[in-house]
This record gives sequence, structure tokens and C-alpha cells, in this order.
Amino acid sequence: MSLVLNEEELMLRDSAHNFLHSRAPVSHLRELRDCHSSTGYSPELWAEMGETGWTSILVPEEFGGLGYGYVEMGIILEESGRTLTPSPMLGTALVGVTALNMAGTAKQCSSILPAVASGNYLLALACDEISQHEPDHISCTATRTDGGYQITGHKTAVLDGHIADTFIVSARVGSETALFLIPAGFEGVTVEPYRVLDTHLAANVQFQQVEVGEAHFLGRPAGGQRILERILDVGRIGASAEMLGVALEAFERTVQYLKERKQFGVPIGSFQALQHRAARLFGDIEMCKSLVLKALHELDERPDGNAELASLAKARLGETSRQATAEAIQLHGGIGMTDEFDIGFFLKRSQILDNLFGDVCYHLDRYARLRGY
Amino acid sequence: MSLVLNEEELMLRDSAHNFLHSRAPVSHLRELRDCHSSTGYSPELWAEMGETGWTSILVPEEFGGLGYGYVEMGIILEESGRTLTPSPMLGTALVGVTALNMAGTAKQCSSILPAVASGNYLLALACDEISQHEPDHISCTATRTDGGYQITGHKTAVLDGHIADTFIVSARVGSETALFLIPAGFEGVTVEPYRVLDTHLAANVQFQQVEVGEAHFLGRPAGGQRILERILDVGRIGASAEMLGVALEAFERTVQYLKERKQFGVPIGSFQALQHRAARLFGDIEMCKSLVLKALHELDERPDGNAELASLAKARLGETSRQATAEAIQLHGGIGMTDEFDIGFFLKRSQILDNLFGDVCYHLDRYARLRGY
Amino acid sequence: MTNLDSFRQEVRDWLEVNCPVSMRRPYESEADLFWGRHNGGFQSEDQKIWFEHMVARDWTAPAWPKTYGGGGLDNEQVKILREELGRIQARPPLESFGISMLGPALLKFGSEDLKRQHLPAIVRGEVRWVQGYSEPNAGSDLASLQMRAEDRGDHFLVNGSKVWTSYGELGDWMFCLVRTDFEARKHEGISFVVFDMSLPGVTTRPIKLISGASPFTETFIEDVRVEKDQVVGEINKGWNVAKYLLTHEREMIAQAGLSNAGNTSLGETATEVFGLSNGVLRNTMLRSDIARFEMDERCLDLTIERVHDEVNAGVSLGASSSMFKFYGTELNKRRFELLMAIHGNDALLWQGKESKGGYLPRTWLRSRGNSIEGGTSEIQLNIIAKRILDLPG
Amino acid sequence: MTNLDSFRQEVRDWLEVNCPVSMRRPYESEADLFWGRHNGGFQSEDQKIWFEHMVARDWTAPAWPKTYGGGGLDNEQVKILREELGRIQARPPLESFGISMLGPALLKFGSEDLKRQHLPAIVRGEVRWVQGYSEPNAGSDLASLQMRAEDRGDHFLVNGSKVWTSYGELGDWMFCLVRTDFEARKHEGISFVVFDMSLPGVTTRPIKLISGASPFTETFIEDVRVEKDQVVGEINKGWNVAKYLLTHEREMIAQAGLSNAGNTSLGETATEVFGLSNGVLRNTMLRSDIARFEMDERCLDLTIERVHDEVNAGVSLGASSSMFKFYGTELNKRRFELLMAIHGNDALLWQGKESKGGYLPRTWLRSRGNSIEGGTSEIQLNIIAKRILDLPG
Repeated sequence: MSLVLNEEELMLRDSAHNFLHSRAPVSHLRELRDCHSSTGYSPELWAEMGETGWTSILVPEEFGGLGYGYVEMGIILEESGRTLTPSPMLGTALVGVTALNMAGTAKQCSSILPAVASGNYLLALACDEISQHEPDHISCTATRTDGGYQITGHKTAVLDGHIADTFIVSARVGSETALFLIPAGFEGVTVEPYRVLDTHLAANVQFQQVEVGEAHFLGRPAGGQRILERILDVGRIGASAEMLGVALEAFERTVQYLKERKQFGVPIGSFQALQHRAARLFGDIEMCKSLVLKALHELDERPDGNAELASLAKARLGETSRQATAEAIQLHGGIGMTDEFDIGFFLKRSQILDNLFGDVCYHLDRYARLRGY
Repeated sequence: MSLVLNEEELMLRDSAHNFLHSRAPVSHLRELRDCHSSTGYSPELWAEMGETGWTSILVPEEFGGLGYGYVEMGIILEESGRTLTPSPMLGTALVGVTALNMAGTAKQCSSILPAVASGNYLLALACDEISQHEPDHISCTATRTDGGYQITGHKTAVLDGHIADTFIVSARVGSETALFLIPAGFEGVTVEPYRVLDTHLAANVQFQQVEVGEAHFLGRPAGGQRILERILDVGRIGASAEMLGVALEAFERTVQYLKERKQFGVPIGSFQALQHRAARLFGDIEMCKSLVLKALHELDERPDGNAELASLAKARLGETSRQATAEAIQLHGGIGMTDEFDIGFFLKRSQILDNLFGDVCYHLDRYARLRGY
Repeated sequence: MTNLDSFRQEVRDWLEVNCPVSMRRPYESEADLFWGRHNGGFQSEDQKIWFEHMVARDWTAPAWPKTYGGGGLDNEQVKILREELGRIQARPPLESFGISMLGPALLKFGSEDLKRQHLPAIVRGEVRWVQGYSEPNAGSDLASLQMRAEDRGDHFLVNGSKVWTSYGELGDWMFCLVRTDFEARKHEGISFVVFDMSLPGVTTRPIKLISGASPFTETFIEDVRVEKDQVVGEINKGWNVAKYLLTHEREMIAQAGLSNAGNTSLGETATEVFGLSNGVLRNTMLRSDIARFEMDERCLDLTIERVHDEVNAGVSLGASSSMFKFYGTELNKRRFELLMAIHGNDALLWQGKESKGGYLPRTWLRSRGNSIEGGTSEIQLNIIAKRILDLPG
Repeated sequence: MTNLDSFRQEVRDWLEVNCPVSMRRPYESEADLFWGRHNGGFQSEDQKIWFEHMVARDWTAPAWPKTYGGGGLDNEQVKILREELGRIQARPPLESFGISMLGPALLKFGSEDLKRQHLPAIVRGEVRWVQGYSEPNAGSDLASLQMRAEDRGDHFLVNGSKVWTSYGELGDWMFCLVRTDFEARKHEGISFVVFDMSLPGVTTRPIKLISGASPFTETFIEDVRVEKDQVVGEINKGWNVAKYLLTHEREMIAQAGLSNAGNTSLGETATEVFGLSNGVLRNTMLRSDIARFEMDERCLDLTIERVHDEVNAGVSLGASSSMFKFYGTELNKRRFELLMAIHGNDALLWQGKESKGGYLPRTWLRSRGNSIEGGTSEIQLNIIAKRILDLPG
């Protein structure tokens, strides 16, 4: 498959670009923050995204979706990164739907996916338990009972945890890892939302002797760890696509500013030291573009997943979007430090996305392990 | 103690500077190379250094030396780094003398140190056995015999191994490490000299059932590993002082070139991107100056040694001298790549010194371990 | 016993009696310090006592001449006093841009009248001073500032605006760069003036930062009358005063970046979070970054020590404040990058008690400004290249 | 079966018969390749057979028009031929600056006579071409070159010297930039000429590099007569030809940096040397550097793939050759830095069989020149900043 967007994909990108720039530019995020939104996103906008078909991209046609691929989803996420638009796209439309597609039973898919596609149902993956992302260290336990399982544990930093209808929860069953679908309304589930640094919300979620049945296994009871890793890899690549948008937009705004801002009687972009930094960053972002597109292609082409490429993307994009947003602040100078100016939001989002599903160091380590050293 | 050279030390530096620039500038190294010198240094020059007192700096007065300190030795090594002067200063006058001062018996000291001080005796530390510096992995064994020990093993990358009168050899005695003084002329000792990339020589040394007596233990049989580490730390700090000289000289020559070389009608030093790189390098070297002086002071003040500071110095100087010499080539452009021009010699020496007694990665790791993580 | 030894003993005894125990603890933020009037309130009785004792002893500005209310101590004595204050971890009795910035400029450039008018009030914490340098179009290119001071015979009439005034809303008086010659080359038409901020026509507006805090203001000056005797140094020679003060400011900022030196090391913090495996930090990739950071931090500390010793020995490295400003601020940014990585999910909390109101991410964001304020890193590198390395162009 | 499929089958069958088995192995150095005359010697009978078969098939320059001895293949066919050659790891039958550099310039800018005179001889490996661009005072600032070509009516009389001529001592003919107008602005007085190096007045002197090898020469030209019909493109418009060729050269150099792509990975090499502990490379600090390197290497490969696909799709990124030149050469330098670190003591051996004559340290040293030759990294960054990012000044 060629590493170029085809015509349909280019059209999708244009329409996503137009939609987000008109309906949800960075000022949209700012408004949500300033009105102390308790959801952290706009349900009206989400409904519109649903109508536009974005929530359906990965939902198979049999469940009322479009059955498109990850390349299309990546395009939307990249464009969302450019406008920093908060929405459940990553948590629900990408990660949640992927989880059901990969492992859900026919019954689970048919009851949840149509609702997701229509924009009426939100999912959240609950796997972290401590301050660091370590998906194979699970203290949350599922204990066999008469009618099923009793789940007890604590999950932290749950993306969209405060708005999810159902959680996808990793828990230990004996020495095995299993994934459960646990509705937020079940008895024993307590959700504590908190605000993170870019005005998004996340949640700590307590599961206190939550009773679930066999039907709440996500798919089969066995092999949960492997499936969790594959779901996470999809999330990592999605986060990378979004970081690409963040980095690109921050970079382009910075280059524009270098052309406009004058000091010492000339545009500061004429200073060679800044030119060289911009040129290096340009190259780094070009590398990232190739990487994200390749990773998305691979998701579409290899159902088995490509863990190495996922870690590569997450680490490299984490590095480059950090670099791009940090340089954006530095090169904007004082004005970049002000809340009134938008560029700081990019730095904040970059930090959130870098941290999500494992940061640069986590994935450098994982990449090296996957390559055998 | 104040981190400034006192008047005597400044005078020593000036005289070392003058001596080396007149008697052994970089062209001296080039001549040794071009005449395929089998020693890699000039014995005549070494004799002069002996007369000047440099070989006696660390030798106690009772053994015919000057009994000066490490700060003085560091000054000589730094200046030798500036002129890339090859000599047994590091291997014999620093490391060898330190080993005897620290651990030698009165008899060993009185038989060897006066000869070293007079410039007539060379020592070499033989501790590496594989391509990497791992002083605690020792395969060389010393087996108890009737009259003493029989030593068998292979040492590699022995600095000055091809000219040493006596080797300081690490070997296992049972589960313990011991250090032995083994004369090069003993039966079973085979020295294979080889040339390394900056025209210096080093040697692989075979010990094939070499018979030695109890008197050949360097000092007491016990605690060899700890003494070896302390000797090595001294060597590391000495190598750092020499690297400081290498980095400083490469940097100063580069700054000079930036002022002289014209392209596009102006000195290339007027290009801001190059100015910023030079300014950063300047700062890095200033940091290194403080570090080397502090490490030398500590050697004089704390007989117990300061392993953390030694690893810090070796890693940081390795990094900065690599950076300074690499930038020197890049900023000199094509001419820097030619053998005719001297700047390439600095890159080569930097690589040798970085590798000696553990490279940047080795000491980053050791530093972190010493700090408990 | 030498004179210095007996001075040390004297200081020690005096502090023992006069520094309240509650003032012998590191402060957590600048808000915990007494900054002198604007409102003049103390946070505690102990804070007041400590301040008043130090004022009475003339030690709020120990190195200044006695004539102006200073302690009149020589360099060695000041060093001893600092060491003794440090030994008991005494808080500064008075934190003040008057002491750290305006004072040195007045002492060097001010007229006798100006010194007598302002220095004693500074020492006694009666006036809170703020700085007016940058303008919206004069940041790195500070000398292009446009605030107009028109000559009206006996006074100047000042109009314009300043930006990045630290704690501008709390200021009693402002020291300020204004343009007094509109025809001259840009460095040659600037004067350094001081004025009372309670005059009509002076207003401030807070600047909210990405951290959520507002430590700076914009300051607007409309038809404010500044008497000619309130010019520090000569008219149109204010750039010399500014350069002198900028050097001071850089040193302060570089030091600020080091104020964490006594805190838990990053290695220890990371060990608490990740734990060890075979004696080595479990996050081996982060370990490499932390080790490099700790090395660089130590190198900077040693270099500050060395340059300090050199200055005492009469060897002076020109423009070293630029090097310290550059390294200190870049290191502080790295410190907070690493802390963010170490604390992972927890580092993202923006509000709430558990996170001390999002202390870490807000401080991380704030640290980004370190390499911008007080002369950007780029400006410092320019200065090193030109003044120290003597590179052309 | 499509036309392309049948073409592929045809190529495959032909190669099976005509490419000797000994030519289906990667070569170790440029010296293992046939470069065409100067002396014209082959290293082996197989090398000669392989070359002659490819010449007979017109495939030494498969994309060039048949008129000039090329293969006349279209882009798709060329791609297939390359793939099939790659599949059996066939060595290039003829390595030549005539094919890679002069040819494209002649095809684009040369007169019909010049094309007929030179291209067929290039294709048949009869002339070894070398390049004369840089001069001692015209490196990064290439356009300031001073070699004089004086107009003597029907010919130019050329005097001056060139530096950094790759394999200059082996050249039969030289393509060369000379100054033909001494009054014009510097980019406007340059012409692109070719001449026979066996003419009296042409001498070369080897330039020994820090690696010990001498792959370049200085070339001295004294009163050499160059006919006016030997100017490529218009007189005084040689800079256009030069720019076109520099882009080609950058791409070649960037590709050269990647020629290691098929080799053992650094991770594997390091694992052989250090071994693993708990599944992780024992040298954990180096592991971090290696992982970052391998990531960057993969990113560059993917970007080359993407830009290639984009070009095929008709989307073109201007100046991308500068980006590849920069990244390719910087990565290659990092590769050799890491190899030096991995091999430690062994990496220092300068001579002897064990170290293949000091292959590693010499190649490491040689790699330092990658970011200088063919336009320095700094020049590439300038080009990206100005041509792609459109930054001013």
C-alpha cells in the first residue's frame, strides 16, 4: 500500500479540517474550560460528529457503522489534534470500538456498537492503577462467585471515565488477565472525576465488590493480556496521530510567528539560529508523518497488530510533539506564556497525550525489548 | 579549598604550556607517526620531562620525588591534552605511582619509585580483558604454588603495555581479586603491541603460567578490588584532565577558524547558528573546567577517594570532548577532514581517552548506581 | 580568634536570640515572604518580629553603606552572615526588588539626593518596588522601547505601557526605562526614571499565564508627571543603568533555578516512584535522562562555586551571568520535564488538595518562561558569542 | 498477464542467464566495483561478463533514451528492473559519475552534439568522469569559485584549481564549473564545461583524509584549452546546471548513508557484544541511545518510502533532497559513533588483519565528512528554512 492518502482520504481530511475549524477551533476548548464544563466536551458537537459519521468509522456495517479503516480514523484524530478539539473520539470511537471489534461477542457488539455509532454511548478503557502506565501489573481482582464474578479494585487516569456508559476493565482472574465490560451504573462502581492540566477531565474509578455475570467478559475469558496489549497499541497509534496534529499545528503557527514578529528591525525568522531549529523540527515532523501513516496502514492490513510500530510511533511522536510545543513557547517568547494566547494549549495537550498509554521512556523500553535487547 | 589555581599552580601551568608548545606540539605527534615509531613516544622527551620534575610530581620525597599533589599532575595532563603530547605521564607518573603510593610495600616503593622519578622506569596497569572495560570481571587467575603463585590470563588494551618495565595486573585468587606487580621480562609474559587510531600504541599481554612470589603482591593480598577501583578513579580523573585540554584546544582553534574563514563574503563566525553552537560548547567546557578542578582537589583532600566525582568527570568530559572535537571537524569543513590539518588528531585522541577506563555509558551507569538508582 | 571568627560568633549568638524558630524553615513559595509595603501586612507575628529585628540590626541590606541604612559589612562579613543565615535555614526577612535590583543601580548611578530619598525606605521595607522594562514590541530587542517621556522643562510627561511587570499590582513605586530622545539612535535616547505608582494615570492589568497564575501585569502610564530629579544616572544614558541591572537580574534568575538544590534529588524521587530492580531504577530509560540531569546540575553548582572563587581572587569572567542564566534556566526546565515524567498520571492533576492545587504541572508550565524572561536563552547565547568569544557580526 | 508482469518475467529470465553467481553478492567497498575506463581493468572475469552483458542489453543506463545507448525504459519498467536486480543482490555492473551525475545534466541541458559525443561512451563504460566543483575558497559558498576560463574566440583558456575531486587521479574527463564572466554577479558568470584530463596542464594531487585514505584529489589546471562546444547549457548559465546536479548529489549521498540498511542491526550487534540480563541489554545506558537510533533510522526509511510514493503520485515536496541529505548523513555519523562505543577497545585498532586494517575506526572517521561533502548540514538547513519554510533573510 502506498504511503500517500488517496483521493477519498484527502476529501475526508478536507472535510474534517473544515468542520473542526468552523465548529470547534481552539476557542471551543477555551470556552469549555472557562465555563467549567463538567463534561469537558460538548455533547452537541459529539452528536454532530455522530451525524457526520465519525463515530461510525470503525463500526462494522452490520452494526450500523461505516466499516472504514484506521487510516480514516487517523485522519480525524490528526485534524482533532490540530484544533485540540475535546471529544470521545479517541476513547470511544477508536479504543472502545476496537476492543469490541477485536474481542466482543456477537451479542456485545450488537448491543453496544449501534449505540456508539449513533453517538449515544460512550466507552472508557480502565487499565492503569498507579501513576505509571503498567498494563501488566494488575491488582484489580475478579473472584469467582456463584453467579459469576465479583470485581474489586481501583483504576486511575481513566480517559473519559467521567462520562463513560461502560468501562472496559482489566482484572486478574487467578493468574490470568481478563477484560470485563462493566456498566458505570452497576452497584459498587464509583467514579471520581478530576480535571487534568489541559482542561480535559479524567477519572479515578473504584470497583467495590461489583457483581457481574459471565456475559460481562469482553469476549472469551482467556488471553486478556494479549488483547489488552492489542487494544492499547491501537490507542497508542491513535494518540500518535493526534500528537502529529498537535505538533504540526504548533509548528506551523510558530513558523508563521517567526515571519511576523519583528525585533531588531527584522522578522525574527531571519535569524539563522532560529531557522536551523525550525528546519530540524520540520524534518522531525516529516519523519513523524511517515511513521503515523505507516502505523495506521499496518492496523488496517495486519489484524495481528504490529507492537513494534506502535511503540515506535508513540515514543517518536511523544518526543517530537514535546519538542515542537516546547519550541513553540520559546520562539513565541513572552506572549507564548500567556493564557490569552492559544499556543500554550498545545504544550498542555502534548503532555497529556505523551503520558497516555505509556510515555516516551515506556515505549523506548518496550521497543528495545520487542527488538530483542 | 578554593576552586582557583594558586600562584604556584599558575606558574606550573605556564611553564608546562611553554615546554610542551616548544618541545612537543602536535607536529611532534605527527612526526612520531610518520616515522612509524615503535615506541609511540619520544624517550628523549620523557627524559627531559623527568629532569623538569614531571615524573616526580606524585612520588613522595622519601623516594626521591617532589611529593606534590594531583592538582599539579592535572595541570600537566591538561596541557598535554592541548598539545596531544604522547608520553607515559598518565600510565606511569599518574596511575603507576598512585598504585604504589596507595598499596605498595615499603620495599616495592623504594625499589620502583626512585627509578620512576628519574624517568627510567615505566609501569602499566593491565586490567581489561575484553573489548569493554569491566574491571570486576576477571578471568586471569593466580593459583597458589609451593613458592608463591602461578598467573595465567590475557589482558587487552594495556596502555603503554608495549614499553612497560612492570605490569600491575589484576587476577583472581580464589574468589578474591588481587593485584600483582609482574615485570615484563618474566618468563611466560608475552607482549603484543598494536597501533591504535591516533598513532599511540597499546598492547595485548599474555600471562602464561607466570611464576611470582608473595613479594609480587601489590601490597597486601586482600582488598584488591577496592584498591583497583581507587587506582582506576585516579586514572579516570587524569584522563578527564587530559580530555579537558583536548576539548579546550579543539574549541579554541575552532573559534579562531570561525573568525578567519570567510564564505559568502563574511567570516563564518558571524552566522548566528554557528555562534549559538559555539556559545553552548563554551558553556559546556566551562562546566568541565570546574568539574576537573574539583575532582583533582578531592583526590588531594580525600585519600578515600570520591568514586561519584570520578565517574561524573569521566562521563561529562567524555561527552564534552566528543562534542567539541566533532564540532571542530564540522565547523572546519573539508579542511578539517584532511590529514594535513591538525584538528583531526583531537577527534582521535578524544575517542581514545573516552574509551580508557570506561566510556560515557559505563560511567553514566556507575554514577547512577553510586547514587543509589 | 580572628576578627572574622569573633564576628561569626557574634552573628550566631545574635541570630539565636533574634530569629524566631518558625522563621527557620524553608519557605514554600514567594507568597510566604514579606515583600515590604504595598499593604504591609505580615503573615505571622514571628515574621514581623524577625523582620523588625533585622531592620534594627541594619541587616536587611547588609552590604550597603551605613549612611543609607545598610549594614556596612565588608565582603567577608557578608559571606559569614549569609552562611550563618543558611546554617539555620533562616527565611529572608525582606524580599524586595528594591534590595536586589534598584538599590545596586542607585548606589552606582544615583545622585546623592536620590540615594537618601529611596535607599533607607527600601531597607526598612517601606516601599515595594517593581520593574518597568519590556514593552509589547520591545522584548528581546529591549532598546527599541517606545514609552515616551516628553521634556516639560522641570519634569517629564510620561505616556506608554510596560509589560511583564512582576507583581505590578502590588507596587508602590516603579523603576522604569523611558525614551527621552526620539531622534537619537535607539540605545542613546533612553533614561532610567523612578515614580510613585499611586499617581493618577498609572493602572495595571494582570497577565494570566498558562500556569493559571498571574505573577505579572501590564502597566499603563497616561500623562504621568516625573520630576527630573527622579532620573537615575544621566538623562539619555539610561541604557548603561539598564545593562548593569540586567546582569543582576540574570544572576537572580539563574540562582532561582538552583533553589531546588537542597531538595530531594531526582534520583531519589524516581526511586520512590519506580523502585529498583537489581539495584537499578526500574525505568531504565528514564534513568539515563536523570543521571545526565544530575550530572549537569552538579556541574553548574561547581561552576558557580568556581566563578565565585575566581571573583574573590580577582579573576573575572566577563558575561558569565549570561552563561549562568542560560544553564540555570535550561536545567530548571529539564528538572520539571523529568518530574512530570516521573509522576506520570499524577503529574496531570490540575486542581485539588491531593495535588496541592496542581502544584507540579503549574510549576512545570511556569518553568517554561524561565528561558524567556530576563533575556531569552537566545539573547544569552548571543552575548556569550559576542562578548566572551568575540565572534563577529 | 499485464505488460509489466511479462516485462518482469523477461527481466528475471534474462538475469538468471546473464548475471554470474559471483556478481550476486553485496560488494564490500567501492573498490569492488567496475568504474569504467581510466585503466579499464576488471577485477574478475565474472565482473567483465556481467558488465558486457548489461552493456549489450543497454541496461547500464536503463532510463536513458535508446538514441544515446540507454535502455529507453519507462519509470515502471526501471522500477521493476531495480527490484529484480535487488532481489538477486546483483552488483551494479558499472558505477559511474557519468551515469549518476553528468548524464542527467547533459540530458537536460546539453546540446545534441554533446549528448551524442558523451552519453554512449558513458553507457559503455569507456570514459571515467570526475567532478570539479569546490575550490579552496569556494566550499559552502560554491558560487564564489574563481577558476578562470578566458574567452579566446573559439575556445576558453582555463586556469585555476579544484579541490575535493572524488577519485580525481582516476579520471579521464572532468565536468567542471568555471568563471567565464569576471564582472557579473557571482551566480551569473559561471559556466559548466567538460574537458579531457589527459590534456597537458591537468595535474592532480591526492588529499589524504584523517581516515588515512585518499579518495579525493586536488586538481590543477594550467592553460588548458576547452572548446566552446564543450559548454553544457548556455555560457554564463552554468549555475543552473550546477544546482540541478547538486540536488542529484545530495540524493546520492543520502542514499549512501542508508546502504547499511540491510546489515545487522545495532541492537543485534550490541547484544552479541554485551549480552542480555533479564532480557535487556546489559549496557542499559547504551541501550537507550541504540533504541533512539534505530527509531530514527526506521523513520528515515519510511520517509524515503513516503516521499517516493508521493513523487509517483505527483505530489512533490520541494527541497526534500536537503532533508534526506541532512538526516541520512547525521544518522550515518551516529551509527558509527554507536559502533565505536559498542566495540570499545577493539574499535581503536588501526592496523592488522584482525581489524580488517582498522576498518571500523577508519570508516567512523570517514563518516564525519558525510555532513560536509555535497553541501554541509548547515547549508541543507538553510535550504529547508528558506525554500520549504519560506523564512526570510
